[in-house]
Amino acid sequence: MIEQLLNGLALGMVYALIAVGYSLVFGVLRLVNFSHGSVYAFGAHMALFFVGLQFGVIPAIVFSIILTGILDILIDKFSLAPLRKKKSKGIAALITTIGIAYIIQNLLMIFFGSQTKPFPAIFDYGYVTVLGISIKSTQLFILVVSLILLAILTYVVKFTKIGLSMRAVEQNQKAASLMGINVNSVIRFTFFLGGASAAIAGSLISGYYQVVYPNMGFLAGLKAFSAAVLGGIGVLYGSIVGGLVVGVSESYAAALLGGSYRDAVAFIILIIVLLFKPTGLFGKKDITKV
Amino acid sequence: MAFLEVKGVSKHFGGLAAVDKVSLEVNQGEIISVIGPNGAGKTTLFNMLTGAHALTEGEIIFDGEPIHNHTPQEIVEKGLARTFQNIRLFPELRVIENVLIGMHIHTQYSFLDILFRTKKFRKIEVEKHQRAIDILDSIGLKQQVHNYAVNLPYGDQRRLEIARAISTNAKILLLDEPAAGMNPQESEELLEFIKELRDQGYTIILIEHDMNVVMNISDRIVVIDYGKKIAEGLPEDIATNKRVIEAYLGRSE
Amino acid sequence: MKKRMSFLLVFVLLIVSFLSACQKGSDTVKIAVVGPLTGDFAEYGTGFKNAVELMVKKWNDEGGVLGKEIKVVAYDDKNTGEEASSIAEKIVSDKGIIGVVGHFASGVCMAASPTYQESGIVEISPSASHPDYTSEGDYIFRNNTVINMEAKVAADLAIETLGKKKVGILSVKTDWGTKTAEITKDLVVKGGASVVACEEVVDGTLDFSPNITKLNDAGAEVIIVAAMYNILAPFATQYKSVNPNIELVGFSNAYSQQLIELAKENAENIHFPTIFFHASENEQVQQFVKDYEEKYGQMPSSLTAQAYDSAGMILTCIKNADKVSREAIKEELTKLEYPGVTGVTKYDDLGDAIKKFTKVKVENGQFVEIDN
Amino acid sequence: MAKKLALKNNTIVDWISKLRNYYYAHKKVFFIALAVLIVLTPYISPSQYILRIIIMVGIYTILALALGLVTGYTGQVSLGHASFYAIGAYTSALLSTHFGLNFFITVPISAIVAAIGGLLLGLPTLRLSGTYLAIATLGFCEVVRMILLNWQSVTNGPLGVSKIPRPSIFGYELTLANNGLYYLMIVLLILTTACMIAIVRSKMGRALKAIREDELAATMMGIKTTYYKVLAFVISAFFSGLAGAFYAHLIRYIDPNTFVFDTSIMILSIVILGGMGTINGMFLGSALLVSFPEVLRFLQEYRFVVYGIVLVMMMRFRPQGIMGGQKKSNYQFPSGTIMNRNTTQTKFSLSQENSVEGGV
Repeated sequence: MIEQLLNGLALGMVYALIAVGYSLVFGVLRLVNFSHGSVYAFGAHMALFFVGLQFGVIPAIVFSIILTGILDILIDKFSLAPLRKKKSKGIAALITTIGIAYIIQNLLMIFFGSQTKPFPAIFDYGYVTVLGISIKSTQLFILVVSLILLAILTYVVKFTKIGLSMRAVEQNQKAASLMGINVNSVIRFTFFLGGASAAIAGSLISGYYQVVYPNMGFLAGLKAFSAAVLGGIGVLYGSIVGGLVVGVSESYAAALLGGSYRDAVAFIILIIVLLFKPTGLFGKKDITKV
Repeated sequence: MAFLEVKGVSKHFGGLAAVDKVSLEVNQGEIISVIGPNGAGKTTLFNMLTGAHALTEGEIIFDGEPIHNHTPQEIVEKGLARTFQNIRLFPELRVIENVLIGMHIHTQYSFLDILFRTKKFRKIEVEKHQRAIDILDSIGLKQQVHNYAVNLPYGDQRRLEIARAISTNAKILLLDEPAAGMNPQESEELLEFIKELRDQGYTIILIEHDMNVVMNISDRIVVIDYGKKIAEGLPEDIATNKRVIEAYLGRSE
Repeated sequence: MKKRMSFLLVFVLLIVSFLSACQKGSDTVKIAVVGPLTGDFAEYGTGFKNAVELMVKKWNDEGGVLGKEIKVVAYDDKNTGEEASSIAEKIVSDKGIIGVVGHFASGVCMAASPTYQESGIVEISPSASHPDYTSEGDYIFRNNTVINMEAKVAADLAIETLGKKKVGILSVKTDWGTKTAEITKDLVVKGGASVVACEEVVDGTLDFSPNITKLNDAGAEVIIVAAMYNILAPFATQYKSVNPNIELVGFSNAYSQQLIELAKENAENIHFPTIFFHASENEQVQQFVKDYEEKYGQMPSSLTAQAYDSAGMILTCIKNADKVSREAIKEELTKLEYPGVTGVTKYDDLGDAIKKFTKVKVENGQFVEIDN
Repeated sequence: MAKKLALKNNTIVDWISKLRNYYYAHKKVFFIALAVLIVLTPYISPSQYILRIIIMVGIYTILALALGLVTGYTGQVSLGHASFYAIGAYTSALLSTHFGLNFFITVPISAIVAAIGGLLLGLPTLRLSGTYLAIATLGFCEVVRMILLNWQSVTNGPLGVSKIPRPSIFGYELTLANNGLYYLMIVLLILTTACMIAIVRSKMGRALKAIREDELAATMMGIKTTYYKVLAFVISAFFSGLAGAFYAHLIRYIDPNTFVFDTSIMILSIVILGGMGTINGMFLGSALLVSFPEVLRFLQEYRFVVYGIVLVMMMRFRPQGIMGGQKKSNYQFPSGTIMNRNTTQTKFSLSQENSVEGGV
């Protein structure tokens, strides 16, 4: 059963990396970014594109991170910022992100074709024994890389100036702008982080399964979102814990109940969390003043 | 037995006692003003009266029945309606609809009446619309009937909020700073309007900062500072009361 | 007026009817090809379209059929039943169209076939495999392997050719996958081997480790995989990293170039029953593969080849019946023996094609025929 | 580019509002003409293909009206309405194929089963608000789809349910050819529209709108907000189930992949494009978005990119939808209200109010 746990952890780490994107954007804008799943798929395809141009796997991933980060900035700049300026209702932004998801996903299908395409394995040296447990090198790579990246992300948010302004904007946009914080550029930076983490997740998962296809974002996005909600949306380390829980429970469900219950597990967790503790494990209740 | 009895009510937010053992009595047909510096706990008191906040301790008896810690819906049904410090109308609904929503609790027809549009349904709808027009006519908003609440000028929005409170058939009206942001001419009209309400038999509790309005309309004044009731009495006594002046103008050490 | 309707419903009604006024053309004959051109299965729909266009070009170069030029009308049904049945209505009402090659997934075919049957136009699906698809009516045919025949060959491959006794089964949870797994199970037991474990996965799954662990622990020596290449390839890769000498048997719809591209060396020694073998010495197949690669730049898969033959059959029926009528095509099809790239096709009274299978396996990156 | 876009754009917006006002001004004439046209449509439509599209427009209008009650009027975003659509379709399909029950028995049952589904989803989740509710409904829809896929013994799993019988009245089968299905759809559409209008123009409709505008103020006015939110969900699920049942008998084969996330988003886009908090907006929205893929079939793979762009543009330049937002026309008083009644006695005294109640 140890093997299932390892599978779950590796899968969970990837979900965590995507979930972080949801949490960052939700924290700052109180908005669920539905296009995040397709941005994750975009990141994977960009990495594939650069690998195709005979770049090494790692440089390809770096290019993809930058490009996807820029894509997320453009998404905010051209479709979400105007809505913020117009103070339009929350639902308008929600539907906009769904529209963007349709655009990105179908453009990927047009330019890359809908076939399942091969992606080179990353760091694949068969089995490695660590502390007595034999673990696939690719799994180990994902665990290590994700932990490092999530650590960097937490450091940026917790200890840097830009991190401080991000948290300020999260608490109260108006007050933050009064304190001289350029709210829009903070939001843009948050979107960049979101896009970058999605690109990393996309590349890692593609390297792990060595497969890329345009619709990979939809289901992974939804599961990552339920991980974000489980951990407490808006709370960074919450997404990591949430991701791991969803990843592990999915693997065990697949092992015990059978492959066809794998996707249902994530949604059942989501609904249970929403019913009993909508703010999630680590979330905080925001009280609405009369 | 007074019309409304508030006995030793408190509200603690964590350690802070926003309202600390306040008691007061209101008789039918009276106008009571509740004054005090900002953050003294006036609005919190209103929230406790209307069921928005649960009480930490104390009791509220209205017309002989306890209403503390009841749901806002039950309290409105008993006849205690309020307006809000920062106007909370239904912005994208028409003026007439705002008033009709106030009548929601007294519009007695069933879901089946709605579905089959029975005679009873149509009779009650006409009646409610008729009453809504009368109320709007009485506060001079009749020509705005078709307009949307958000488009009204500030003064009209304040009055629409009061009209909405009236339409709930309330016996006691809790007006939270109705004159806030009004020019002298508008607050003068408001004064007249509140006097008319009192003449029609309404009991009114007012939170207000405009001393001109408070001094010449209130039967009695209650002063609250840091959540405690520091004075109560006729307008003249309150104007000369040392502790009240201190509360407003600050301690002279 | 109790009911309130928007006048704009009328307004839209006009633009829709205006725009799709059907073009009448007397001296052309139209064949419709329908499949997913967008969405997850776009590659299969596009494969159908390419194959039918290639066949029609071949006939047009030889003067069309009965002197009439043949035109191809392609539709995208996004692989959903709702769009498929709307398109079916559109095809049926366009008198110029005399035959339909299409719909991809069985469910989608079955959503559209009542319409084709009611108005009497032949529908040949190159890929539908749902058992009661052809029972919809006498106009409904398929140029695809019938599950129990193909499963028989797959079982033989696993038991006779590979000589394994302990068989595992992995199936994708679609109508085809579930049905195939069921039938294969009985055939394996009848063939004298034992089914040690059965695993089901949802389409689009990538992580097979739980299923592999179970199959491997059950001691499976060969896995029969009832799924497309997008599942067979990653499954092969992941299983071989756990148990390098596992044997795998796929089905004809996973027989495509993408499988080798995706699984690379892990595709070695995977065995297939197939009715289309692109490297067979048959001259007609060589020609088709050459033309297809020339025009579209990739090797045709078995489903594409089956679409190619379907178009071929419709045109041959017109020639045999010597008149262009939907009714005639149906009559001729039941009598037809069509030597195509996917072997000789002959229809039973239900509309299913009885096909001869060739056994194939992957050897150093190539599909190679095995003499059974 | 943005400036030019804005310029081009408010010409569109003017064009839309001019059209809208023209429509409101001549309401009577339109409806009579429309009624006549609806009855004759099957005979004047050039092909059954067009008729089928119109039937699909009708089905999606019913779905939009149902979702409109929850999202348009009560302001609760639901991303999982395809689940009630699916429950309705499967219940009717299974009942008619296994027990051979007639359409006119299975449809009400399916609608009620869907309504129960609405209650199951509504009760626990309506404590949530905004984004959390949207995600919970989305989770619910995926779970329903998983059940349909895996509960093989009942729903036949991925094999779906085939050979669903056509509706029939006393043995006379309604099919597309004899326009029976078309008129059946019109009947269901009229039923749904009438119910929705009745609900909207009553104290319940006003209560729902109050919840949308300011839930706290609504509570303070004595409205039991949770009760009305759940009721809106149940009614909405009922009519979605109705549409699902009709769809099953129209298409005669359903499988779990017919009711996916895209379907829920399609219904939501119709509600938003047409105009939240309107009835006729639903007809317009579904007419446009259902015929959109058919009319733009020539776009092939670019169709859904354009579809996404429409959503984004709509939200940016006209979020209230085409028919939504503040109307120029007057509020419709119930017939019999006298506008300027010269009330002799004083205006609204407590005592006077009671006499009016008693007097009439």
